Amino acid sequence: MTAPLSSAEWEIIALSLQVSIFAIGLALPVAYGIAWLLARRRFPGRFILDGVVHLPLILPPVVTGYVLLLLFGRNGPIGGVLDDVFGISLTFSWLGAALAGAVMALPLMVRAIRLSIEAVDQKLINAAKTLGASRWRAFATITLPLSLPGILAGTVLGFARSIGEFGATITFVSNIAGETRTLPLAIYNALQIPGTDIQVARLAILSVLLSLGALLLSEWLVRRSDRDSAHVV
Amino acid sequence: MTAPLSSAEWEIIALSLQVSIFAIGLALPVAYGIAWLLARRRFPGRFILDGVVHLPLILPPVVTGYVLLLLFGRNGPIGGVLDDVFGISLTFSWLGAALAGAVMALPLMVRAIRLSIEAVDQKLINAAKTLGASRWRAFATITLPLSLPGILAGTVLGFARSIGEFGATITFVSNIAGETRTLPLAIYNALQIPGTDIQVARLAILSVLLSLGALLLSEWLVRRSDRDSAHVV
Amino acid sequence: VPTEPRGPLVLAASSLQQPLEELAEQWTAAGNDPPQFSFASSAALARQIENGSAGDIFISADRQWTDYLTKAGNIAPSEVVAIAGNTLVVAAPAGPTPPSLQTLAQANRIVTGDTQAVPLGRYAKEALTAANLWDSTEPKIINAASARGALVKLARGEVDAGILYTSDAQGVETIAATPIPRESHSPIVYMAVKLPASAHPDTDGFLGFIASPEAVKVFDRYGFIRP
Amino acid sequence: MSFDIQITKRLGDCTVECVMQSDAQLVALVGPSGQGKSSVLNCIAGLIRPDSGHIIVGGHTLFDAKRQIDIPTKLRGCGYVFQENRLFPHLTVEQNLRYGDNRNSEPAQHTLAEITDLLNICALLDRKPATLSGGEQRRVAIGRALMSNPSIVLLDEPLTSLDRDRGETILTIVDQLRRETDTPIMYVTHQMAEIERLACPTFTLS
Amino acid sequence: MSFDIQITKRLGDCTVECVMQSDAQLVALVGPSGQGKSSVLNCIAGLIRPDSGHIIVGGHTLFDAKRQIDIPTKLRGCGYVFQENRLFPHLTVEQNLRYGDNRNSEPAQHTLAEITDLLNICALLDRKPATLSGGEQRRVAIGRALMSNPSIVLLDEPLTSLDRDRGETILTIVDQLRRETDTPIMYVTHQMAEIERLACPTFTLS
Ligand SMILES: Nc1ncnc2c1ncn2[C@@H]1O[C@H](COP(=O)(O)OP(=O)(O)OP(=O)(O)O)[C@@H](O)[C@H]1O
Ligand SMILES: Nc1ncnc2c1ncn2[C@@H]1O[C@H](COP(=O)(O)OP(=O)(O)OP(=O)(O)O)[C@@H](O)[C@H]1O
Ligand code: MOO
Ligand SMILES: [Mg+2]
Ligand SMILES: [Mg+2]
Repeated sequence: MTAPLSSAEWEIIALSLQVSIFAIGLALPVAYGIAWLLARRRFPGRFILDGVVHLPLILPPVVTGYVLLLLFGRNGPIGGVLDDVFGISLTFSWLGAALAGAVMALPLMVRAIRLSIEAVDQKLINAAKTLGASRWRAFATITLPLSLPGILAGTVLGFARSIGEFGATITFVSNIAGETRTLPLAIYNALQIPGTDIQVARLAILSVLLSLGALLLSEWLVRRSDRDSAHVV
Repeated sequence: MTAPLSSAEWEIIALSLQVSIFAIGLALPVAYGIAWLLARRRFPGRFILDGVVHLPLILPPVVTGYVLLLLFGRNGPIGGVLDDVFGISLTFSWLGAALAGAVMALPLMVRAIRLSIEAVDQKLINAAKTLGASRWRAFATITLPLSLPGILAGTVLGFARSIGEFGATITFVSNIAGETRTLPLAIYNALQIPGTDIQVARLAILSVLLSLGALLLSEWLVRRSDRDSAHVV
Repeated sequence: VPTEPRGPLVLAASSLQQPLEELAEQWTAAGNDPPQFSFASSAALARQIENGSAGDIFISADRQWTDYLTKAGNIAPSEVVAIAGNTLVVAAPAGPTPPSLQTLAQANRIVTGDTQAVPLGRYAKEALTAANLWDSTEPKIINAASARGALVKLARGEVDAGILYTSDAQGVETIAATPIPRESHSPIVYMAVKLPASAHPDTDGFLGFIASPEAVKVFDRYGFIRP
Repeated sequence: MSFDIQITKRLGDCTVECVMQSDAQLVALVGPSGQGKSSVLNCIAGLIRPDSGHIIVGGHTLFDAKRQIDIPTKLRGCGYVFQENRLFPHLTVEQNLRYGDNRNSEPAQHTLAEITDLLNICALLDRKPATLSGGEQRRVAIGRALMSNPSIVLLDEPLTSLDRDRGETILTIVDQLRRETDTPIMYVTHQMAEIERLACPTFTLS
Repeated sequence: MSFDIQITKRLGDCTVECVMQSDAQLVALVGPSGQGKSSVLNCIAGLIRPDSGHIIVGGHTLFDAKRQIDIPTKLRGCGYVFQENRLFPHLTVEQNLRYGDNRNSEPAQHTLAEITDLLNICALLDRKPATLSGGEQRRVAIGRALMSNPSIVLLDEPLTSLDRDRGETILTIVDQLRRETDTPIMYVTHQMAEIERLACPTFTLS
């Protein structure tokens, strides 16, 4: 890349970051809650929840986008309410793109977090309870920090997925410059035009750099939290 | 679904299963190897490997498909050799679809497996070494079985991803009935035509059922391996 | 945040991206607010419109979706304007002999749009059928996801021949192309529809502009023809 | 009565039975390895639910199968030194020690300074448990239980990994607890010397 | 000479130093908690690399900083009973016991039947470690080390969690090992009684 970034490219990057950060902020607490339920509770409908969470992974992204459109479109059951009551419209808006990113990232985040929660030793939680910890405090002080590796892994996976999300986004919120044209949609646009290989490559490299930034950050956080136990044999 | 499956639907299911099982069989050992390297070894280029593994997640699937086409196409550096030397052509063949599925599944599998490997206590590996275990035996008897939860989680994620894989597949190997038309490609076809909602829904439900089967199997395997420690307090 | 004034929202098939963006520049240069575009597949856009997403103009290369929307939205046929047309070519990697339907019949792999789902593929099927070549070529056809996907596979030499849009094939050095008679398939027409929900005051103006003789010149430069 | 316990609990193939009635504030629980001593402590702490019987400690009914009483663990107020320490691996020694120190509004029996001084772990406060020696971990586990203002103290072989001087310190603390408070204490051990030193009634599981 | 050890190792803020020269086949290593006993065993087993010095046990040079010798752990032939057991959680007791039993071609010193009988763990063979009591785990850890035909035996407070009878059994096994083989044995403990019973030279870390 010899030339500095054009202002159009900056706009796309800013939008992609905004959409993905919002998507992860939206998905993370939901993913943690679901992961915790699946890891720690046996309840009727558990398997159904497990299955539903995986749907955005199983279905082709365009189908997920279509389902989002049916549900959150202005004529859909949820979208209608949002529109009438709050005046929020998700289709054709970056909020909708963030929702699509969140939904697509969810199964990846749930799995990673769940793995880490399942690895937390129940004996430690019992020890916390003998020391007077409520279920909530035991969760906040033991389960949550000990599942940090899963949270970080899930966040990296989810962020990367949402930076790369194309099919569900274009189907749900279309492809409007400055509003829903994230990096993958801009790449799609460029791919439609002959002789744009350099433009495609530039945009692809930008996607990669954004995600690698997140990756680097997470590796650093993991290493920081590991520091003390480096010498245990 | 009132009508039984048509023979075209059976064909699509069989092909999807074949492609996805092959994809996971291909990806699993590679994913495990990479996960182990990332979890246990510090080497120059480690961060690059980490980043490269994430690429299929970060890039829009059509870009990944395009890169596969560039590399494994008849005129690509790898595809050319495969064609000349072994007479294997990946483009337009179900093997290529499996390759696309494997590549798309790889980052998910690596992350899940890596989380589990990192959770394996190094002290146990040291104990095995004092008992005369070679590095390889310690790996096979301690690290590998103790990372089973990650292997299962990675397999479920990867299988679901590859059952749902669309963008990379259609870009790399096109959409040929009986050869590369997996469930998502058949769904995409139907989506392009007005008034095919029922057909889309049937195919989507089939995708979901296939993946839920894999999910159920994995949950059962996890529960079986957990059985003994259920009563530890 | 102060928002800039915006022109009408145009939901358009991706294949029209280049001429439409050039037309938009001319339109804006003439003192109008810049129109907003969303380029995606006709199916994706039609479903967004059907599910209540706002928009002013829909431009499609796919007759089926235009018909579907006009029927579902009670749009009078008079609201549908043909803005451009296209033709087909037989294409092959550049070589000594120019491709033809006959050399196509000898090819091992023939790429075109999906013959069920993608308009290019449906037109190609009609043309092959008219030439009595459908039965012999069908097993060799590679269904690409879009016209653009078919072009890429041909340009990279992954296939021996293909049927493409003239607008896509023109100016690609690595391939040679021969026109296919227009009579052998239904006319290829791009249609613009003013959507019922449209409230933007410039909608009619922009529709008129892209159907104007000046617009034809632009479409022509990208290999499209008069509708 | 300090301890009025009568429970049975099936664990795998073996059945743990414990009957204990004592007015003594401090009792020792002994018995061969695998006989159920730790399981009895777990029942008192509320981590295992007995199949039948009752547990009354210091006048409080913690469990009664017939009367359907089962006080949740967090309300039982146990200062439990587990056989295998169970230190929180992500917390520093100081955070481990302080984990239970705010559980009730009663004035603290021990301050952090006192405890760390007594147990000789002042220098370890900022370390993570994984870097401690076995005996250092043991002392932190004991300190954590004592810091939590317990209303019952459960000690599962507390002197494990401790040298004689440090063991003596722990025994002194236990003695002092007995003299200065009326907290019921159950002490599991295999060492006759410790029982003799503490001079307390001994119950044998069999 | 059975033991010729002279090492220093910096761990965090403290430096572990050990100098030991002895012809005795069995030596005891004592010292206050946190003084470095387990670290010395880890150095002998090859799990920690000393900063300087040498380790020669039973005539074999396992480590020598000057001569750049550092035999890998797996070749040192240690039967190491870790302070914290380190049983393999996914393997049954039997699989744990057999883990090291094929490490060399010498005839087995102990068969599975003998060991389980001696240690009284016959009934546990199919169980996973997590369901065992503390003392049961300890006995399995001891059994695993003895089953591995060790050429050096390292015992880190082996009698932890064991009652007197079972402790006596372990001491008898150690005694027997001393009488019937020439395997060097290092025994870490805090209990004077054990040292007296074994009547062996004692080295104190300080
Ligand atoms: N990773 C580390 N960082 C800092 N200090 C450490 C680390 N590992 C060990 N130490 C310190 O090294 C010293 C020796 O530890 P070691 O486990 O060898 O003691 P020990 O003699 O076996 O004690 P105990 O009888 O309590 O088991 C301890 O003071 C411990 O705190
Ligand atoms: N989940 C389980 N499944 C089967 N048996 C179990 C389980 N948990 C405990 N046991 C058995 O219950 C018995 C009592 O265990 P407990 O830990 O209470 O013994 P203990 O008296 O504390 O022994 P030690 O002195 O060795 O620590 C043991 O024989 C143990 O094997
Ligand atoms: O598989 Mo997609 O529809 O290119 O994101
Ligand atoms: Mg016990
Ligand atoms: Mg020690």
